Amino acid sequence: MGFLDIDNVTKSYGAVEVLHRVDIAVEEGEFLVLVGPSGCGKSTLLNMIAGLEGITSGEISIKGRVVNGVHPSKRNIAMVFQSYALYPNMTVGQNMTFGLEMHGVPKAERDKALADVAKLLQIEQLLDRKPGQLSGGQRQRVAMGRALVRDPDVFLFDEPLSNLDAKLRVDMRTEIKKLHQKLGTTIVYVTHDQIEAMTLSTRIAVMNGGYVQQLGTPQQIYDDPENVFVASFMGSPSMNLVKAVAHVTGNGAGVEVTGSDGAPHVLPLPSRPAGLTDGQQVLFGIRPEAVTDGEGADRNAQVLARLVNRIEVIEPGGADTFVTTTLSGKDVIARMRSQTTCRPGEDFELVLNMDKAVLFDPETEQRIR
Amino acid sequence: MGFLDIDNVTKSYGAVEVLHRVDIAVEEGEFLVLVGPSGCGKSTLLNMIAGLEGITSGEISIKGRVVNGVHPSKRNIAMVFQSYALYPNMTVGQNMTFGLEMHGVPKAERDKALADVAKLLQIEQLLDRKPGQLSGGQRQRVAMGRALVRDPDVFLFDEPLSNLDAKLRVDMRTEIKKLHQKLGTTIVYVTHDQIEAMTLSTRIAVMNGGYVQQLGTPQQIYDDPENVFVASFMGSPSMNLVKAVAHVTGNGAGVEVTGSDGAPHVLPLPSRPAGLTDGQQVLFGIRPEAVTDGEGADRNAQVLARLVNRIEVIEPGGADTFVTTTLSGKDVIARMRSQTTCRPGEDFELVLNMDKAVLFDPETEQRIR
Amino acid sequence: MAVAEQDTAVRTGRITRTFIYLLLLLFALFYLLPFFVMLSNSLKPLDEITGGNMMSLPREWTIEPWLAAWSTAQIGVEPTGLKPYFLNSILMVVPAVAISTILGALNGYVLTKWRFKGDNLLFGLMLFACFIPFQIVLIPMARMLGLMGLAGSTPGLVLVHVVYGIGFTTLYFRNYYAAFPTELVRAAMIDGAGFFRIFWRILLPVSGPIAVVSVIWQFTNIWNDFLFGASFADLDSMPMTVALNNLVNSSTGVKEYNVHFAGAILAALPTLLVYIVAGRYFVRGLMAGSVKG
Amino acid sequence: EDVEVLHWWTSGGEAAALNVLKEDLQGQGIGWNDMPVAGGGGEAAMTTLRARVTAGNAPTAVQMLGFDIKDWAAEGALGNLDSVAADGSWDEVVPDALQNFSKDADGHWIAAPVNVHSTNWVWISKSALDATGMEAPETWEDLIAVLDAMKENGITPLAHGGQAWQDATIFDAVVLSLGDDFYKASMIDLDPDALGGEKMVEAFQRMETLRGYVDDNFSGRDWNLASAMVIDGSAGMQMMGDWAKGEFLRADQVPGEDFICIRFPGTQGAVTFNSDQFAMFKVDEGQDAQLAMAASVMDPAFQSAFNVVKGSVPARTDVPNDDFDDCGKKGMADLADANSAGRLFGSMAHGHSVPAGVKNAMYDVITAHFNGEFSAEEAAEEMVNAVQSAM
Amino acid sequence: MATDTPDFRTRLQDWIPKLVLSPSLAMVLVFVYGFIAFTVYLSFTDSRMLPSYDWIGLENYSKLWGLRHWHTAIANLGIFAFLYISICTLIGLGLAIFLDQKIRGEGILRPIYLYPMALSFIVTGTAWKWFLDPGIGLEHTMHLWGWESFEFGWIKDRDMAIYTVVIAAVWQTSGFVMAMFLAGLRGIDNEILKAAQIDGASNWNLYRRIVIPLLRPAFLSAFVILAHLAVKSYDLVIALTGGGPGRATELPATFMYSYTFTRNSMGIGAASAVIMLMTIAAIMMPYLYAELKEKK
Ligand SMILES: Nc1ncnc2c1ncn2[C@@H]1O[C@H](COP(=O)(O)OP(=O)(O)OP(=O)(O)O)[C@@H](O)[C@H]1O
Ligand SMILES: Nc1ncnc2c1ncn2[C@@H]1O[C@H](COP(=O)(O)OP(=O)(O)OP(=O)(O)O)[C@@H](O)[C@H]1O
Ligand SMILES: [Mg+2]
Ligand SMILES: [Mg+2]
Repeated sequence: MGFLDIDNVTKSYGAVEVLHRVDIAVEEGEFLVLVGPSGCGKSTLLNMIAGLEGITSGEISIKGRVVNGVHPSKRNIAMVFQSYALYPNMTVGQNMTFGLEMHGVPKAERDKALADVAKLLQIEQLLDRKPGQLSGGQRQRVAMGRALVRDPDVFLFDEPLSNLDAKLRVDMRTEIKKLHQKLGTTIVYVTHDQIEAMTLSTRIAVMNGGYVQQLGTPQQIYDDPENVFVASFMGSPSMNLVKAVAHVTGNGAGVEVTGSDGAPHVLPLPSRPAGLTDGQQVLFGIRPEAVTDGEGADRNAQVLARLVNRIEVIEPGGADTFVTTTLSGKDVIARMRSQTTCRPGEDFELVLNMDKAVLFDPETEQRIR
Repeated sequence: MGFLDIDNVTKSYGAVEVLHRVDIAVEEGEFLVLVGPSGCGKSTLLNMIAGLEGITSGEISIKGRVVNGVHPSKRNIAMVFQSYALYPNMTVGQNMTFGLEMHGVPKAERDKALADVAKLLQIEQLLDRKPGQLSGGQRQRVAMGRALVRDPDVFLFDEPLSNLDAKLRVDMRTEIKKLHQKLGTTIVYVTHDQIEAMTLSTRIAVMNGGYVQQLGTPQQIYDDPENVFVASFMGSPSMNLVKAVAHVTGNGAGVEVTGSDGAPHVLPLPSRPAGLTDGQQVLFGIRPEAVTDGEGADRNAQVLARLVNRIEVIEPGGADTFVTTTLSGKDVIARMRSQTTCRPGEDFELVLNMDKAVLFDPETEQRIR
Repeated sequence: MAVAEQDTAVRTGRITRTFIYLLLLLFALFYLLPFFVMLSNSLKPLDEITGGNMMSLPREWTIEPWLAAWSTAQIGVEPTGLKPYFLNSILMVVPAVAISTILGALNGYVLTKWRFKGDNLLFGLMLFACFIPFQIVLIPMARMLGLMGLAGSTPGLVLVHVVYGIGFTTLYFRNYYAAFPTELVRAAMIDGAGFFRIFWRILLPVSGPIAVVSVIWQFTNIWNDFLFGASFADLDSMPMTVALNNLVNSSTGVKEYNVHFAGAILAALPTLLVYIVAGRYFVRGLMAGSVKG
Repeated sequence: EDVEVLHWWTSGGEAAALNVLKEDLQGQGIGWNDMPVAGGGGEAAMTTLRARVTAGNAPTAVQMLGFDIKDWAAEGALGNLDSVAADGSWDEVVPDALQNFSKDADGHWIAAPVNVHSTNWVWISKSALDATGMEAPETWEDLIAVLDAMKENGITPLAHGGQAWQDATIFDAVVLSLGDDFYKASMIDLDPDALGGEKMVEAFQRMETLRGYVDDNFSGRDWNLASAMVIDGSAGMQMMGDWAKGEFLRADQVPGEDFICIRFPGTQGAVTFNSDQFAMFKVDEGQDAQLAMAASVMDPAFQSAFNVVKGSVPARTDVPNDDFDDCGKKGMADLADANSAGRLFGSMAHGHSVPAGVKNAMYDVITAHFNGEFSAEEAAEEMVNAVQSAM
Repeated sequence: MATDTPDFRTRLQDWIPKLVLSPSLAMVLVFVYGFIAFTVYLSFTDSRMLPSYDWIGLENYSKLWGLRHWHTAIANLGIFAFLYISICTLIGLGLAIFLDQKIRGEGILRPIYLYPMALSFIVTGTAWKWFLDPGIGLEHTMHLWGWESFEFGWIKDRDMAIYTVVIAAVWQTSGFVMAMFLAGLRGIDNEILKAAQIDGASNWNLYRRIVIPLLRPAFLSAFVILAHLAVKSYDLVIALTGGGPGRATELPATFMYSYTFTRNSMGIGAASAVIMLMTIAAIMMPYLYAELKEKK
């Protein structure tokens, strides 16, 4: 039994079930990220934990106490909202201590808690301003401060960074990560940005259509996706998925793809998945960083496949250059070093790190292991 | 003389000058990105090109014709807005042909242009919908379609992707890039996202406080920043900048930084910048991807410096892992392979690719070459 | 080379602008004319009115009519002027406006932030109530007031005005609060604030613009009401408009038009004041709340 | 004890007159709660009254006209004044035509009449009349001659305000000028033959004739602005009830010198009247004050004092005429004569000949005709229809 | 296992909103819907001066529709409502558009346009009556100023008088409508206007094709407010023309009042009130429906 237990929880609006039997146990100090596309039910689940939405069936318990039907303010949770939800009429200080005030904490104690948290987040000089006078990043910090000051059992974050611009988002991400490492609190965090999910979490629940598709550590999710949805949702640029035909010979195996010249190429696999049969139609998945030029290829890889193919688009990204080519009629993105010598329209030798290859059944979209 | 000339252009609102003597010549078919933090004057400059803002002094000419004071509709430009600015009361088709209609293009021709562009953007099935019934990505596409259908001399984009979520943004980015490659039109594109700037542009103008800080190809801007602002603005995570002391010996040179143990380390430079003197205080800049573990280091680098240092935070990002450590009292982020073995709290050997090191004068913040 | 600068998204030429200014001024004249007629005639002696041109400025200026209207004109058997009724009106308007605005705010709050099954239907019922012609409620309302013991009293009038005002105030506040982020309410709930505390501490402080609209609307309507005032008031609760009507509308007596006009302007002063003082926020409030239809 | 009085006497002279009563009652230790609601010749006050009665909050005494009293009596809402009436022997001093409105169906006194306005007056500018060189008209033909002459002199012969009740006021007089019997049959008994007959057509034709002497600008004009036209000499005459005199007096005009008052030609000796009465409502407490007020209203001194100010004549026929001016004295004498000759008729225009519904139905036809919507024949026909549907 | 068993405080919190709403709801139910029911009932009785409870079926309705004035009133309402609504909208929209052009002195002009809304017609009726009166008002003044042929006597003209009512009504409310449109205009995204300019729309096309269609919600609000004011119009007519000349400016509201209160035909008055209510409902229902559906 975990610190926060989500036990077989279902949510329906009227006749529509928007969450289907969700089952997650969160340990104390864990950083669980719920990630998934818009409308998949992340916020709904988070709101149910917070007590802002009723639970249709199942149980949620915090520290072993079933909290179904308990008022949000009695659950000892704190929440940071996407829009920050700062009270526009109160100063930053008042915003942060409002919750304590509502819980009848005496002024002296409130002030102390406020001072501590303000120091921690380096927002001491902002305490007398109104939210309207703050920048996006500052608001975000205040919203976190408001949660921290309560010292709750569980922190809930609903896309707290999605209103920030790219640069600030990266900085705040690191800050949240540090905070978690420092305070060791239990966090449930919603985002639809998979990079955030990967960098922040200790565990990720990838959701889609009201189902938890996969629950695991970031590395499991990234390297070992259960199905096509998880594979393509996580990672940016996302995993290349191309139609291929399996070749199985004894213990060895490979996949056959069509190059840009229309000729078939067989790419060897490091081992033969048990579920693979010869001639089977598969989806061959490989991440962009596993498709490189010769120089950039991983020196420790067991199996590297080489393939000359036509280059279509080059997008220099500073640190890396993204190269688009075509396999089996589908765009494939390769991530290369910024010094790469390939040019659009030319043929170029690609190196594929087949250790990282994954195969899916095109029908069920499930992984072939 | 370029295709689009911005010649010594200044903009003032009342007494406040918000753009200072901007000078950019854009060639036909170029993809110029204006990038910079919020409020730096990007939109103002774009609006001046479009004719939506007056020009305080200087000249803008398109195809050799000075357009100061020419009505926006007479400049043969098209613009895509951040909010897309689709007319909510018209269908997609009407939205796209409104401009043609206003220019008195006959119906038959309009329909043909519409059909062509709709096909190009794959929005044929949306033509009869109202903008309210479209998803964010679809709206974006329609906004582009509206610009394309006019077949203008210059396309202006004002942060066209910033309302999309991360995943869609990446996809649309590639699409715009492809479109540019296919059509070869001249584009001026505003964004504050430096990744967009890097991947899309043929040239970038980095702006700050109304000044163009640097104008150059993405690779120039990334590898060869003129000043601290450009260096730290471009790249994500941004360039590490730590205080250091220059050591100059004959033709050789190095920078001395303080490790996490407090001890000084001298990092050798591949060559001696002419402007560097011994003992000079400098800002030593190095990009995260040039700080790695031994395995991940660039095999072609001339000078690699090694340094054992305490690791603070690990952020697995799927394809890469970001590692935070401290040099000269400042956080330094290293980008490592996802298989890296380092752990938070432990000492670890970092390898720095000193070919990529850049030095700045801490006073003037200008590059020391 | 510099071109004329304009921040407007829409540009207009010089001729067009001149035309626009002319038109706007012309309309200003149109709106001001009746007021001019009232004002100039209120400053004339009576014989100059009955015998002369009503559109002209006074030949002989006098403030007598104003003094008379305020303190000596005959309203009933006593020559009290409008003075005492002014207070009656204030005593009626202030609570009625306050109560209907607060109820409207609470209703809007419930209807947007604490939604429940059928809330839209309830709102529809309330909204339709705005459109009932007042003449038809006169008799049944009198009966109800009698049964409640409120007939002929200021509280009775306050009740009547509240009843027929909450439809509008609810509409205003509902539309306004609909745009107010629900997340704020949720945050306050998690912070431990209850229903009223959330309203009081979170919503009310930001309701300024729409409160202005609601207050202006209600104040104008209630202050200017005659029908209810005449039907449900006693002498000691009789509002200003009824007194003004008595001043203006005597049937077989002598008509002192100058006093009538002075009284009319006096009676309208509070509403004019409200419009001038709060009018600045009126468009803003409308923008924030009531135009989203 | 207090009385609460609902009335619409709010203009300066009226209120001052009423103040006489108030002070009289205060002398007896009875307080006066004033409840004035002006507008539309008492219409607004009647609406208020209905609301108050419905609310169970009826005033003690209410100023009322004609059939309204009978209607309220029929609702059983009015109190009984028989005791004071007996003490003051009202039966003897109040003209029968008035008593008709002051008593309920069973003959109990329910209201105390304050005044009698006679409505068949013509107010003529002396200078305008002198300019024609003619005498004050005595017959319809005389009247037309005078009006024609005035027209030739370049003034508006007839000052009139186009409001339904003003149109009807003239109509009353015109009908009466065609004979007492005709007036009684058509305006009081509502005999369809009379309403739609030859004489009615003639009455409407006379209205058309009079319409020819009214300026184009008459519609909606207040009656007192019409009076002002006579006063300043821009119009020759006005046909209006005796309250118009107040306007003349206030303009410092002297009866007989600056203006003269005559009965509508052809109605000499007959009087159409309207009478303000105080109807006494059934109340739970304060009956004594109510009765005292009724007694005071009927006190000859009050009747004299009030009517001198108001311009009307006392409802009692035994009040001394010392304080009245020429017109007032003539009015009192006319009233007494008409009463004794049986030529005192309730005014249709002022709600003393038919109930309000019928009155308004007649207004509709009269006004429509006066404004040219009907020919005389059509109007007579309409009259029958309107009256029938309003009954 | 369905386990939503809220604690007391949560359950209380569930009830408070409904409790807060209930007084308003109760008031509306009794004082509006109760009274409407009562009026409907009265319309089937032979009530004359005071309510009576003798059922006479549809007689009042047949009488009502037999009355010439009722037809006049209905026809007048048609003319009045149409002109009033369309002119107010036109002027309000025009003024709002003009005032939105960064006009100097907007701060002064706006209250001038708005103030008539603040005055009761008891107050302004007389002023208007005089102003429109050819003998003393505008026409007279024009004659004094030497424009002898000027004629403006509508208020005295049976066929035209209803238009003077329109003028005064427009005067009173068009400023308010202006404010609503102004608010609507200020809410339009600036980028859309920029886009239209780049698309080459002239100012005329910009407003005709883009801005005015975007003001739909403001149009709707304005229509609802104006429509109900038109149906309720009473003071205006009484103060300005008293329903005259003749009965030429009778409106349903004045008709209803006079039958109920001055003609002692409460039954017919109630019947006319029911017809008015039905008219209002017919106008409002689609609006309410749209309003409530959209917000779902
Ligand atoms: N009150 C409601 N009534 C009916 N359906 C609802 C309600 N609230 C949410 N939903 C539906 O529940 C589903 C999940 O919504 P939820 O807000 O949890 O998505 P999300 O994953 O948070 O998406 P986003 O990333 O856009 O915030 C959606 O399909 C939504 O339409
Ligand atoms: N109408 C105006 N009057 C005065 N100052 C203005 C006006 N419009 C813009 N500015 C100022 O000009 C500067 C540049 O604004 P601009 O909109 O071009 O910035 P930007 O780079 O587009 O920013 P963002 O990324 O936020 O869109 C800002 O400092 C802004 O405050
Ligand atoms: Mg969400
Ligand atoms: Mg911008």
